[in-house]
Amino acid sequence: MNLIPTEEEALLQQSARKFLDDKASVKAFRKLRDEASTNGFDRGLWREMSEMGWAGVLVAEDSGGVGLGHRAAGVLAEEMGKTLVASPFLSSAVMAATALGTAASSESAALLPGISAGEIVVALAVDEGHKHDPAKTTLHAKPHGNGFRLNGEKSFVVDGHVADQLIVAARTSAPPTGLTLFLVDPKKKGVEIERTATVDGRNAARVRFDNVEANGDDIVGDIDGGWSILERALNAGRAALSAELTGVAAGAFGITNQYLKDRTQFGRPIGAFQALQHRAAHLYCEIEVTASAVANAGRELDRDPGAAAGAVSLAKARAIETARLAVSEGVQMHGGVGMTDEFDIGLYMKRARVGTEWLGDYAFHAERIAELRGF
Amino acid sequence: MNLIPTEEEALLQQSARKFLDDKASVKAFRKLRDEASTNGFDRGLWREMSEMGWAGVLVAEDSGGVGLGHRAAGVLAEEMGKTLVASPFLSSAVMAATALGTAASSESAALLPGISAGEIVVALAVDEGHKHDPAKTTLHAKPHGNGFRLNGEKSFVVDGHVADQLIVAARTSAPPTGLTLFLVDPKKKGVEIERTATVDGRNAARVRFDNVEANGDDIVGDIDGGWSILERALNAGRAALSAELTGVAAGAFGITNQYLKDRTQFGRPIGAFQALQHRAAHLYCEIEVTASAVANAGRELDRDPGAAAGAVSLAKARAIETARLAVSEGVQMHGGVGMTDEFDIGLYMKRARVGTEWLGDYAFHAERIAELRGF
Amino acid sequence: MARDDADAPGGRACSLERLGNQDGLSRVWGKRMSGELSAEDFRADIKNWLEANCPPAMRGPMRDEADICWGGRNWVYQSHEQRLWLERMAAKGWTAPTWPGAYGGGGLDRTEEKVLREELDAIAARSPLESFGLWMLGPALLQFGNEAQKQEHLPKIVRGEIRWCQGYSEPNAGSDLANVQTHAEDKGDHYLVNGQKVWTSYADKADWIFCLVRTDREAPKHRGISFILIDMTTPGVSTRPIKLISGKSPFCETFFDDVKVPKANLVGELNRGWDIAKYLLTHEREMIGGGARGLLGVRALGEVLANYASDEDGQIVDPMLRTDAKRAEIDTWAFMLTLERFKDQAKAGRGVGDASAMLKYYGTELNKRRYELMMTAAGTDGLEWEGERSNDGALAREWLRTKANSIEGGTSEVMLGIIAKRILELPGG
Amino acid sequence: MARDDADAPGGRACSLERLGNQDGLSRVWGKRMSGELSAEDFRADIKNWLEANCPPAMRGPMRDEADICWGGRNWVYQSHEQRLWLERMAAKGWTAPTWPGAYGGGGLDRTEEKVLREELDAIAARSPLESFGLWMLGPALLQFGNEAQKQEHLPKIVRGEIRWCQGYSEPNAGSDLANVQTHAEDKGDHYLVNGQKVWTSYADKADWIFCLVRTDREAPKHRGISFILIDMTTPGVSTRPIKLISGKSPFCETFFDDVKVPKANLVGELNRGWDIAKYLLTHEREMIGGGARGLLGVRALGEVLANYASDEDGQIVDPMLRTDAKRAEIDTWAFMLTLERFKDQAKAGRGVGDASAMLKYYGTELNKRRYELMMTAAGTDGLEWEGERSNDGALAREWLRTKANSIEGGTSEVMLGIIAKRILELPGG
Repeated sequence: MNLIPTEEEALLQQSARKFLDDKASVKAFRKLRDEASTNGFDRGLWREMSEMGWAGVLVAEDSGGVGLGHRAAGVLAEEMGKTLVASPFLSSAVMAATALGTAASSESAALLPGISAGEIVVALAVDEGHKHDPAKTTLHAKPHGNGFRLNGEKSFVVDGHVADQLIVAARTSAPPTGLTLFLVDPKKKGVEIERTATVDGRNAARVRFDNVEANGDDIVGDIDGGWSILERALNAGRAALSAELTGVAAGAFGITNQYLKDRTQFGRPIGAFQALQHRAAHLYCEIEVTASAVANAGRELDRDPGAAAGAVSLAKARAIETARLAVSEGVQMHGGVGMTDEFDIGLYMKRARVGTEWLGDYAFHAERIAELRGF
Repeated sequence: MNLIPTEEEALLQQSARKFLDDKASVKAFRKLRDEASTNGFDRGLWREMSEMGWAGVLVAEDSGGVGLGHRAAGVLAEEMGKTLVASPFLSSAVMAATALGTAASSESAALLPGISAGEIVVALAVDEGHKHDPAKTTLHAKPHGNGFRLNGEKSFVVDGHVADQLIVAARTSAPPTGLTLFLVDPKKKGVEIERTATVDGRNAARVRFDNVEANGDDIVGDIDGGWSILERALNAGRAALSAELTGVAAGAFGITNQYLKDRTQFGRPIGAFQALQHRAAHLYCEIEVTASAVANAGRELDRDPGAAAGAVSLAKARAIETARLAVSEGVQMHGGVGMTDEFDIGLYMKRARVGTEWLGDYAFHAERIAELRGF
Repeated sequence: MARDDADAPGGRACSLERLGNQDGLSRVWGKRMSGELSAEDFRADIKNWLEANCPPAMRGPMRDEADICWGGRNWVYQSHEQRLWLERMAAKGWTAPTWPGAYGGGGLDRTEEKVLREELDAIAARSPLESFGLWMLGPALLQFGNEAQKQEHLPKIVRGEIRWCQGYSEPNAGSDLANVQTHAEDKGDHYLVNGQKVWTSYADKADWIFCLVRTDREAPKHRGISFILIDMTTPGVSTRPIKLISGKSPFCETFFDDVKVPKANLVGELNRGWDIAKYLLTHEREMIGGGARGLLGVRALGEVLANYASDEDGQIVDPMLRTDAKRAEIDTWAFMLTLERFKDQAKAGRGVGDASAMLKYYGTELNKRRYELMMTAAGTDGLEWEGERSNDGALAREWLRTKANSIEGGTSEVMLGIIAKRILELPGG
Repeated sequence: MARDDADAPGGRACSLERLGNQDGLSRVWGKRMSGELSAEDFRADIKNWLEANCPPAMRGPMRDEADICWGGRNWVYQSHEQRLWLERMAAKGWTAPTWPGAYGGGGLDRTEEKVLREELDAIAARSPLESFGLWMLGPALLQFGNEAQKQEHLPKIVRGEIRWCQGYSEPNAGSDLANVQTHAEDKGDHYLVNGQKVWTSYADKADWIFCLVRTDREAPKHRGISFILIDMTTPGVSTRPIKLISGKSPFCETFFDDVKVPKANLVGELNRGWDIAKYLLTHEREMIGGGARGLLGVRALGEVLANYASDEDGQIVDPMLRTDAKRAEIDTWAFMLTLERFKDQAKAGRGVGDASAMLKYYGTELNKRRYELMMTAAGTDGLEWEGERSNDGALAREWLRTKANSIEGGTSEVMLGIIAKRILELPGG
């Protein structure tokens, strides 16, 4: 497994960086936040990103995508993380596209061109309660007539408030794996969506299902066969989110390292103080070590997505801790101004916090690794 | 609860320090170690310490002791820790004396004058296997004729190889608390003692019991009533060991702080480098915070020994982590010479390691606290 | 931010005040002999007085910042009871229990003050008044002010009539506080002040500000600073709130543009303001370090864990969170004992001194750790930023607020430097 | 200690050698085109050769240091097979697979070397030879030596005939290595060397030493140092072992008392020895950082945990130990991937350069953490220092040995400084 970027990935990275610096700097995100955009992202920007193929990075070419794979998705996510770009990339282009592509039914496949064109947003409704734990899904789909009725509540459905379709994980047989995925139009009767503003200036929805009707055509994959599709989609999302968090860490570290050079106290740049130097150097090491785990997760998903769970959890666990350290050190090293809304470092701290919880926290992924390793 | 030293304690501390600097410096310990003393301590020194009342610090005056209490025992242990004094203080004067004093039978009480005179050494045989966990005691005493027969094996019996008497925790009824304590003469038939040299230049014994006979007079306390006596004795030992570890941390920190001032590299004392300054300052804080917990444990034991378990576990947990940090930083800051046997810092590291395991490690005490706190 | 500490939620501010007066330095202003009045009588008197005078609405913990009474010219009392409680306590001098009666204080000694505190706690009485006047300026004036200044300012602080703020930090004087550039030019009968302060807490609501200003530009930087008092209504004073990452604005930038300040407003000696600053910084550090305890009151780690992360028996379900919680609990308990120990030391007449840097450093870092665990326990619920369910993101905003703990009042790095140099006596770089 | 790395248990030394040759810097000495011989043929040839030539006794992991073959004039082979294995491998040049055949090396390119390594691993073949000559001096001579020096020294290193040690550190030149004071005075046809080295690993067993010596006392300290080779049998050279906290003595003090060294023994330019030192330090850091991986082989964390701390299903019983083990396992895995990544980078022709400081820092600190966990798992069993049961305190001694990881070869503090200044480009203090 080669862990350094291919030539193609290096070019992708460079072009993404250039585009984002032009169109999606932290300033652009700040503007979006200050305008309290109800979308939570810039539809025009997302269209442009999609035109470059980003929304189709995991969609096969015959479904309108570019099919570059998970490592490439990670490269994009990392660059987006660096300037805190808000978009439905993770929810729709990574997770929903993976679920629909894995299911490979005609109904599912029909949505892929729209996703990769950035024309429709599809969101995954998995979490219930306040911690990510798909095995504990209780929202249930019970047979009713020729179809099903869904009842229950989902939380933290990222981009759920703007989604054109929801992929809903429902309990249809015994825990943990007895799940079925349903495609649900959020405008359907019985679906109630509550937008919640989150600390990072974005949104996640709570979605309540009250006798929502679904039929066989709405099933993504097979009845009771949702678990493996869901795992694929979640692992794709976790790997990309790990990459984004690594970008968040690198972005936070970048502005902090610059601040260390610019800010003067006691007659010299604060970056000349050895205690700060050593902490900055340690942080650099953590980011580098995490970058390896993130690259590896993408490679493993591209190689064999069914065998990549450990590598993905490793990336997410490392990315969480690294981002946390980067933003904590970033705020502390900025001193007072780090606490002001005017400086960007706080925005990184907020996004890191959301990325920490979303799709499984450190303990969740550490436990998965321990189980895989047999201790 | 007043956490600063009383006038009496301050005087005790000063006189102990003076005595130990004269007679029991690290140099003296090193000599003992290099001579591979089979006792593991200096009997003459122990006699002198006993004459000053140290061996009787927890023994009531009518049993020949001075009865100063647990906080005072902690003051002595801390001072001993600073120069790595080897003695049966913890095993005999703290733990055995507490067990025998708590049991308060005439047979038990008969040993107390000898203990407080430093004439006899009594050791506690509790551990089995490689981790401290009295609730899992399996060595058993089964009724036989008018008495009992003991079968099983004890490990890490500190000072067991020189003990005149052993107090043995034996299973006589259901776990966890169904224990009885027996006083066993190690010369008895069926007792086999194996001295093991430990990393800190001291000793602990493995003791095997093969149909060792005991009778009612040998019982310390009551049949099946050993648990609460044992807990008292162990808590007394844990508190004193915490104090010793705090002394070890302070001693290691003291020589390290001096080294930071003396050692020159790059044209200035290494203690002028800010990264080392901040780490030294952090270590100072940890030692101070631990000292509070240690003082509190002694006070709580003096106030109500039956209600002091949480305070004692707090002291042990904090002392373990603090000593570990102090010796790790100490060796690292000494650089290469810190790895040589010639410098003292390694001796502190070794003793800290033993103190970490003995009478319960961090996880053991943290769990006790969590249970007491109800989480 | 490097110097301020006012953006405190209710319980914390409450605790600041408490610790500030109880620990303080080892100065005892009240000289009353404990023999004058027996301890039991004293306690009974207080108990009776409180029973009669503390309105029921002023009992029970503060729910949020809005419950804090800051006083001042423009104060709008939250309720009739709030006003009544302040007036009654102020009349006894018990808003500043240990200050001399001559300046409106309670004139209590430390033992009596402790009894008062215990009885207030016993009925869960709210603090009648919080202020920088009580915490900072009062102690400074008692130590360094002249008689006229004490007479003029202390009674108004005790009664909550004047609200003070602190003008220490500047854009280029954060950790390097002695680098203050705000200039006070000697104009004969007055100083002409020009410059800018930052992290002036609640300056937009304060009546007066105490300031460090440069009065000698030629002297070594610590020797050209003076401590002066400025009425915020003086022409040329303006303020602008600073929005924080928590979304709140408890701090301001404060600008001085040709502000005329009477010479009588100089506290202590000209060019010796740094002595006062150092005195107050030590004082402040003890209060902030102790603040970790106050925060425990507002939002207990155990409570959050119990709500979000525990099974029916109260055991934390996630083993990793439980492990981390154990460690935090152990360090918190040991830190609280350390606060106790230093209180005992102060009571014994030995000051806390530079060890206050340790309390400040350790307490604030610990508090940040605790809030990280709370956020982990709360999971995605803790990410909400608006709306009723999350009380407008209260936990997230508190969590963000804790990040300032290790910056305001002197950064952790400054504290470690103080410990290294003054306690460990390590050589200068 | 600040510079040496020889006191390595078998597997670690083995891994050092492996990483040293495989990672190295991005220099490829072997120029053979991969097209010359198809990869499959090459692999088959090696497989057959190994099958025929690797004695069965030389397969399977080394059990302890005694199994390592260091070679040299005074080497006493542990067994006939050990001698045979070395001679056969040396004859192929495969003790130094990538060195040019002209100097006795294997002349393999990196791809071929990888195949060789894989096939050696496949039969668990022991390393036939470990030495500072292979790890350090050889690469230095290939880069900086003249033709005569290469011809003279490299073949003897390949064949294990001469055992080298390293003379870098001095009592006052640890982290500040450029402060070396051992002096080489120009005496026309020779240098007269006087001074003292410390942390010369196995100097009491070595035949030759490569040394940093001062040849110009007036120049700036980095510009007056030269790199010379000294035969340890020269009159005036003496050694004294240093006893470590682990109870072992792998290092010596080495004294030079009017030692005459021929001028031909100067490597590279006079007064430019620091360039060679820097080159080797980077090289060494990569090896030591990578050493964390080798140690995994000798004493796997998982194995110790399984032996001491796990229930029948293999789950670690203590929840806190399990939490800490998870964290260590996560960081170890990620670090190993980082080693892979830098290997890939080196293979791609981009050097590792200053990032080797990161590998060294991170790997050694991690290894210390891992051994702390092993000691916790082993409990009181891990405290034993003598006797058969504990294999004479093997775990405790290894644990103590790891404490040197973050000191030898440049302390963690030096590594962090390198990262801060050279990678992050933070300003000088």
